[in-house]
Amino acid sequence: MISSPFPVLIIVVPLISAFLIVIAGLIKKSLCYPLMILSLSASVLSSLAILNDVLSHGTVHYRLGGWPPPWGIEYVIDHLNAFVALIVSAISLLIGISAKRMVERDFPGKSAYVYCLFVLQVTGLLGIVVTGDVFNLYVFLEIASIAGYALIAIGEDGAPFASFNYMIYGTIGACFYLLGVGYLYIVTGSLNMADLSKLLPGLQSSKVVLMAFAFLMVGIAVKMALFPLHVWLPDAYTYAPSPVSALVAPLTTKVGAYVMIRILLTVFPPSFFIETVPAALLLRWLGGFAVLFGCIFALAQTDFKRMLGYVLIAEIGYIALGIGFGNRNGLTGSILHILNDGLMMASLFLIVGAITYKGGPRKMARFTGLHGKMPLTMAAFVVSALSVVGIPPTCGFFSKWYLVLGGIDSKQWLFVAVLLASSLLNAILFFRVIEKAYFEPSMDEQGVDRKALNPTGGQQNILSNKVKIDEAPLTILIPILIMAAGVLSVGLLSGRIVSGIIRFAIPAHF
Amino acid sequence: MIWQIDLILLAFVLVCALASLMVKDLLSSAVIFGAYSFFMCILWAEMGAVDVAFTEAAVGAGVSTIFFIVAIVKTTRRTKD
Amino acid sequence: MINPVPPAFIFILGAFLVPFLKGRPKQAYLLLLPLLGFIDLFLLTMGIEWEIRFLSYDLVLLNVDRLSLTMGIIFISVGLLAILYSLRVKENGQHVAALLYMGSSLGVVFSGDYFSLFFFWEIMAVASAFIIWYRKEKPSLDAGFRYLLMHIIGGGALLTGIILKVVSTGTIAVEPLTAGLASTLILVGFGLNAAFLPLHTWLPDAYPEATVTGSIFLSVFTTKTGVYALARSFSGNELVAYMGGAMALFGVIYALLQNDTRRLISYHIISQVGYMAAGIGVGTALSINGGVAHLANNLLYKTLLFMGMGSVIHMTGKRRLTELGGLAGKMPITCITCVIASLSISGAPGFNGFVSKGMLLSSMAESGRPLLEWMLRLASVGTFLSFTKLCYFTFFSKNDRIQAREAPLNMTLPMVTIALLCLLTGIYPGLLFSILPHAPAGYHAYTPSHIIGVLQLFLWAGSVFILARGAFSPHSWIILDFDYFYRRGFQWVGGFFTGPLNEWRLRIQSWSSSGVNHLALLSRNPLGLLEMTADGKLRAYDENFYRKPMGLGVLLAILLLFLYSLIYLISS
Amino acid sequence: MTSRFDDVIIQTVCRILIPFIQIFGLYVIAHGHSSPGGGFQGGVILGASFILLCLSYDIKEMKRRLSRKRAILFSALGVIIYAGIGLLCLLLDGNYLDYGRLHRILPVDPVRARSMGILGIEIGVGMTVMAVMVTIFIDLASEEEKRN
Amino acid sequence: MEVVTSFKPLLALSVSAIAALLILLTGERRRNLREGWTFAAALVKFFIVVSMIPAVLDGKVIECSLVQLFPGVSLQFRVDAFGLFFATLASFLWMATSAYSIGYMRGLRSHAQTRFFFCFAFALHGALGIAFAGNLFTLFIFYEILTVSTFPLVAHKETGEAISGGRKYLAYLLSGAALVIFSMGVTYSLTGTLDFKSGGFLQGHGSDGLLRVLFAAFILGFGTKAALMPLHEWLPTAMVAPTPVSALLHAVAVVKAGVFCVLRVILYVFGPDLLSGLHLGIVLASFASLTVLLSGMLALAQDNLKRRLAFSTINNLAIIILGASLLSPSAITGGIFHIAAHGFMKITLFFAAGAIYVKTHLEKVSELDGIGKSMPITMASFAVAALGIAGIPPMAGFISKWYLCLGSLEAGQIVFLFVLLGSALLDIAYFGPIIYHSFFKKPVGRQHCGLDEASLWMVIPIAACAALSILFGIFPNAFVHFFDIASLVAKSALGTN
Amino acid sequence: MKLIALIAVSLTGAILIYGTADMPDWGDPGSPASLHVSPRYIEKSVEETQVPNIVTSVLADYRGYDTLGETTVIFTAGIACILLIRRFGR
Amino acid sequence: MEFIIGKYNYWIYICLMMIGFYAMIGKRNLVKKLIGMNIFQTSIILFFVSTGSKKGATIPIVEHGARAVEAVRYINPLPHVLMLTAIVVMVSTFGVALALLMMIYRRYHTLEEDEILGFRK
Repeated sequence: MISSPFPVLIIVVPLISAFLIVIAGLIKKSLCYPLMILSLSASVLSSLAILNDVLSHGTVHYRLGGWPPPWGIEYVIDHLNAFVALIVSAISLLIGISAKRMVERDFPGKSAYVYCLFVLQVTGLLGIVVTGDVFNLYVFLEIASIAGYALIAIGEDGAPFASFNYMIYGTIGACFYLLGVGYLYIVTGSLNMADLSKLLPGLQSSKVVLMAFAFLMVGIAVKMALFPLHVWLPDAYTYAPSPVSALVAPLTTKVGAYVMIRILLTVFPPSFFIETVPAALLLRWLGGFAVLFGCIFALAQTDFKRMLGYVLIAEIGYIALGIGFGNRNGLTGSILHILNDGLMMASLFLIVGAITYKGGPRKMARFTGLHGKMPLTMAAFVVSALSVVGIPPTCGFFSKWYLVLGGIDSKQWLFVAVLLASSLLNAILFFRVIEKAYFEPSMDEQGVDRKALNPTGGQQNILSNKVKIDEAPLTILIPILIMAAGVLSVGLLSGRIVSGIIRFAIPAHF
Repeated sequence: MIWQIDLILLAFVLVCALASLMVKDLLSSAVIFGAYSFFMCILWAEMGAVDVAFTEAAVGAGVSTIFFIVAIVKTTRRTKD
Repeated sequence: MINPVPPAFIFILGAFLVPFLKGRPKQAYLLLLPLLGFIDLFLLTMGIEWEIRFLSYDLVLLNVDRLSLTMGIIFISVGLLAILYSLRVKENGQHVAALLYMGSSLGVVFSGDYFSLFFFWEIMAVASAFIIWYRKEKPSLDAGFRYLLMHIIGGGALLTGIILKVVSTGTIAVEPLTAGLASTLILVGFGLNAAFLPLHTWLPDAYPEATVTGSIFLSVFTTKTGVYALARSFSGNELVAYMGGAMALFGVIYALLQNDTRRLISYHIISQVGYMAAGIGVGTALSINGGVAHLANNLLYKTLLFMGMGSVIHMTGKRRLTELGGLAGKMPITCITCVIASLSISGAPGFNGFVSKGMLLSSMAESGRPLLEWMLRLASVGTFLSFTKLCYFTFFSKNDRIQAREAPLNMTLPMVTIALLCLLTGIYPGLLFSILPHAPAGYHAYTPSHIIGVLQLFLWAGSVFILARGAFSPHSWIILDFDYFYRRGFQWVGGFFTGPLNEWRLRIQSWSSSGVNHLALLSRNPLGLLEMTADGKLRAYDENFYRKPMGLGVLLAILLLFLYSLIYLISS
Repeated sequence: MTSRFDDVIIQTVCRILIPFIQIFGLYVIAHGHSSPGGGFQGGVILGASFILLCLSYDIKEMKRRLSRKRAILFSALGVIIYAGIGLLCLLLDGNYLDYGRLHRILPVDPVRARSMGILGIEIGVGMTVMAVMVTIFIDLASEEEKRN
Repeated sequence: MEVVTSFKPLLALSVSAIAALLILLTGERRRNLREGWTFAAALVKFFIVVSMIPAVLDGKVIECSLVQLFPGVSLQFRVDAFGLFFATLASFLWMATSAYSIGYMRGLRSHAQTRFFFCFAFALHGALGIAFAGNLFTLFIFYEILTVSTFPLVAHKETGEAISGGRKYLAYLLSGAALVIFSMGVTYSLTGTLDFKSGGFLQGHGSDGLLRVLFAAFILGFGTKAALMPLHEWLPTAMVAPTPVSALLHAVAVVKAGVFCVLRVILYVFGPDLLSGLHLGIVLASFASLTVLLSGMLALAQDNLKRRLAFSTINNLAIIILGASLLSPSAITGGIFHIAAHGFMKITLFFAAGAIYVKTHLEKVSELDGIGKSMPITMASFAVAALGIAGIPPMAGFISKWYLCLGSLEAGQIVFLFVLLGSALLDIAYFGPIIYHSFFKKPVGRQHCGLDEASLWMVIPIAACAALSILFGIFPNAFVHFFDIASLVAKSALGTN
Repeated sequence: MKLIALIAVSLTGAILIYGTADMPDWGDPGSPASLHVSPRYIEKSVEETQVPNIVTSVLADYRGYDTLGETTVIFTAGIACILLIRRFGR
Repeated sequence: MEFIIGKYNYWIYICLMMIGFYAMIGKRNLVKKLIGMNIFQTSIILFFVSTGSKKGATIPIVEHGARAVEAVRYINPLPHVLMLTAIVVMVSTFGVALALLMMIYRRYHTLEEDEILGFRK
């Protein structure tokens, strides 16, 4: 059976180019970056093509090695897959573009390896997303994880320890997942998701299936940093180099969330996690706590990047909450939030990257007057921040809206309240920063006449012995702006996205 | 597959695992861990998983023990527990 | 053919041109306006004109009948005189306010529906308040403010009544009203302007505080529109009739007690309005005629009195009877005109007051209300007494310390004119009768019995005054009026608003602010609560404090696994 | 392991042994079809032979045989071979990694072509594993002693 | 009802967004051009909005649907009478405000003017979006845009006080917005639609208890913006903003938008029938009356001029809500008309306060003695507007007062009539002293040397707004048919045509 | 910590052991794992791939893609080690 | 008894896993933690291999020339394949972990977690 090669190209092109990058790095370093960009663009295009296929013809199957499903590995790309794959590849392309200057300045000799691991990380994440085989998923999970450990560890001072920490948790998570797969295998004999979903309904009462479910849930929860298993996240993402945290932070957790949705909806019968076992209930509670916990801890932070880490935990909480509502709107919210949060977080992390790239501060207390120095970056920051807060028409609002709808539909008033309260907490979080950046003159200008404060930037030659901060180079700035524009336009197009894609991604009987 | 042998091997494995954790010297710990891998490998061979056993022998008992020892030599043998 | 416009427009629109003129042209312009008004009045034809559609209502801006025409003529003519009198005033604002005031009262007079009536009514209130304020002194500012508040309250009552009427009857045309909540409220509204008894306090409070020229305008329009409105809607209302009687008496009694000249006259306004109200309340053709005639006369002599007192104040700067005296020689014209006015108001034969009072009294008698009749007669005695007092202590008693000259021509001229008019109408009542709303069916003013009766009264009262002059000599007492309670009420309420209420607000505000501040503080480090040290201070956030050994996380993972499995195994 | 084991016996034994070990490794790779073993195990054995070289001589000797660059190149090439074969199948109108399609360029029938394909990828795996093992070892071992 | 599809609403909306961007790009260096953008955008916007009036008066509805946001709800602009009313007002007053703020900002040599004008244009964008929103969701989007874009305006001074005022503003409004999200969610899950419909679309959905809670949530949510009494605290605090902002905040955009939203909820979401069926109108009316009276009383106690105006605003907003919650045709008409009437009058008042501040840096009522001498036009306009607020004819306030009173009787609730009258009295009580002190009291310790008006940029808008508030009192249908539109709204909401 | 660890570990162990109750017995030829997918590998391996070592045929052909991933993992680890430990440019 | 004989393999895997866990939780030394992690991983491999075992079957290499191949005669090869991959993943992780340990040691000169945390404070 010959089918369109796009599903596999999503993975294989970056995979091969990752190897080529290393070779290129041995020959001529300047080749690495274009190679990376080319491969990432190729996978974006393939994801687009796939999405198009899926939209026009329904689920796309691709048999690797030509073997029929339960025996060979199969790529099953439905709306959910295609959607998440596009998100992952597109965001990583943008981050990839922005990585150039940062990587080449911070890791001059190692850039080829960083790019290689970068591409491998993306490949791993994409592999997780497109596959239809539970074990294949594990393999790609590990590719992504190992690349992630390494990339995080090359960050600043505390990074290796944070990375080691992450590795311990990550391994536990992956192993739990593997155990879950093993438990499923022992009662069904199959590793194919579609096959499993056919076999599992008859086995729902088996203790093994229950244990498998528990293992899977905990394993994925670790990977997606769901409270209380998020412990690794703040350190890891704080100390990672900027482009890495911009890539890893938004995407890894989102892909984890995707896996959870996939397992809950496709592999197990959806009624399983809602009715048979109280998984939805647990997810709700954990999600609710994650939201509050993340927000409160984020409030306590002084370091902007670390704060983003905790915000990320809260965002994961949203997704879990949405899944936990166990109805169409809640799931729609969760899936939409994968996209939205990916965009927002990537943008925010990249903005931190841009600021630190220019020698700017990471402590929020020293953000004063940044808006004059990096007007466009800060404008993008405002947009993304508003999106996290959930101000329409930015995209963050829409996913929150679906989540609230989901909560209302399932009459979970407490969690609706949590959702609403969290957006207030987020508002405090981000408006605090906005205030600093926009309404307080910067440290070195406080003595200078207010009139000299030129809001459009450009001509500020204030005497200062510090690093002169101005707009980041275009390779960083443009992705930031694109993402900010994305945050806005995705918000407005969310209707299309939901009715065109996400609607089909959720089983019909919801 | 003889369950008596199986059981003995399992016991060995358990003992090695515990020992490698209890020893207060990392180098010995690494060596015992190599032994653990070795017993594991025999166990798998006994269970009929020859390929896995082969791999474990090459990797677990072999290369990774070497890595381990190298790493410990390059860092420290000291441990408090 | 020039179509007539509502006279109100001439004045209201005309008012806005005043600030752009200066000097002589302005004076000419000011005099031109009432003349235009006259021309306009003569062009008017009876009936309803200027019916315009405003929102969902048909407004009648020009409802011309004999009554309104009478009022129009009276208002414009007195207005002309008042303008003449105040021609020297330099401040544009005062002219503007006066013209607006005049215009709006004319508007009230000619409006044929309650909507436009109310419309002009309110403008009148505000414009008159400005006239009071223009004296620019603390007492007048406050009094003006009180005046405005009272009128807003009255306006509110009126509005309520009107709206109730509109809702219940569906029409807004001005028409006689019968009993009911709506009419009561409208009555209260009109009554406030007409200085009905407990609502009269604004009048003696504010009028004496207005500017010299301003008080003339004030005396002309506000109360008279009230009376006019009563005549339109409440003629033949017993309550109004007896209220009128009571007012007549009350005003006189309080007037007798006053020391301030203009305050004295102000109380007399109440009293005189009482006469008119009584006339209207009785509601026969004669009594209404009497009321309106009295209105016209009253306007004349009251204006004259205010002018006289105004020129006294203007020339001497003094306003209390205790400080005045002996001006007869120094200001002869003023003195004579004032005496004429006093006689008129007292209803001496030959003066116009005699005619209208006579009409009123005989209408009372005819309709069989002896009580009312006697109330009015008694008031009449009081009037005579009080004006004797006024004239005596202003012009004839001895006072050597006072320096004065005669008032300027533009002041004396209208005074003389009005004095002549008083005499004229007194002597030829037909002149008056020709403009009355109802055809004067065979009423003769100068019947012997009437003349004798009046003279008897005067004689008696005069002897009382001579005998007990000491008792009437002015004192600088504080005289308690209802006013006291209102002011106290206002003070208390205002004090409550600015005091305790605001304090509550501040307290609530400070709670909320401190709440927000605490939240802000807490939001800076919500975990500070957890790390609160023994001395209760929030510690700065320290991320290392929260970096637990990784074993804890693993423990959490395994515990979560345990929990999950436990729950699943149990629940399935 | 910068210090030298100046032990002639060990060095000699190793020098003799290492080629055999390497041949065995190649055998394991090639014979994975019909006996336990395959690219991975073979690769590890090959890698171990180099590690043995290092242990018996020193790391420079090893680097002389298999320099870092070359190791990296090998590791990348190995995976490229693997993925490339897959891609080749794709280019030959098959699915990815559908070795059966290789019969179009190989003079064999599809089933046989599968076997050949497997061999090809085993070689790739072996290369990568060997190179990576060596790389990791070199990196771990060439870490300088504690400074300051 | 005839529906016309047109891009005009979108055009009108985008004008200010584009203007905002142009302002940002033009920046500080070419100030004249920057302010030119503001002004031009205001003009263009106004004419676009006005051009829609004839069609709407004919009973047509102009629609412009963009993208579907989720099933049953799209980003939709739908210009009905009510929306057009608010849009006309907002765009009209934007012209005045933009002229004025040029004078104000330059007069004070303020910093960060680009940010100011940018946010200003954006706030108008939000306000117009609210006006044209065809459904609750679109409305909420622009509601939030408005909230956020006003925050920099409130905190414009960058002092501690200003920033904390801004914080408070945000805290209140975002909490309110959270409630709105909640109630919107409930509405959607009950009905599956959020499109406004004259007479409401919630009838027949959900239990009575739920609907009551829902209504409370809606009112509390939007009520924060409309500064309904227990939620009003932010408004006096937000007075630290520059005066054009306060004017914008109080007269044009923000609080009016809140009231507009409340009215939308009352008339187009719940609908009069449902509300009276649930006896909710009377409850809301009672709350509103409480606000009316209390805020009036509190205004009396304020010495800071702008704060007094702020309380007056609270008072008037509550009056509008009171009108709508009475659910009788005249009351609704009056309430809606009062949106415009109050808009013109209150903006005059704020402009005057700002002009005084620019010239003399005085902010307290007690310091204004005799200022009428030096700034006669400003203070005359102030007096006109203040009297208009109290409902004195011929100012526009009278028309609304009349209809509100009428409406309260139509609803059979005479109590509220007294509330309205009481509030008028209070209005006089707190504005009267300002008027007569400023005109007639002699200044203490300060010499006013003759005429000293602010720049023409400020005086002209002030005088124009004052003149308009008289004009709309005499000709309520002048130019833009405010009254006709208002009564059209009432009619359609009550289903009488 | 150690005590808690011990307790947690034994509790979890206990529940896991309890969870094994429904598993097919060790070495049961009738277990689903032996019946569902694997028979084809065993029966068709030689026929389809000409590889007698079923593990190899499954590893490299039926599930060859997993092995590609596995090799990539190895490669990743190698690159990771280089990136982490190797010092450049000194 | 039947139960024990039938399941003991799984139990041992659980024991190993718990030992690994205990090491990860209770041991402060990072190397010990790493060993614990490895034991944990091998226990999973043990589990998988156990699932593939089949009584009375032989290793999954088809005898040369065998005609009809019966599935019952050979051990299930799939878990072995999976575990080969898992072992590779394990060793890769292990390699990276060692690299990380060396980096950590380079920075802190200790591998005791509490000392590192104390150092950071």
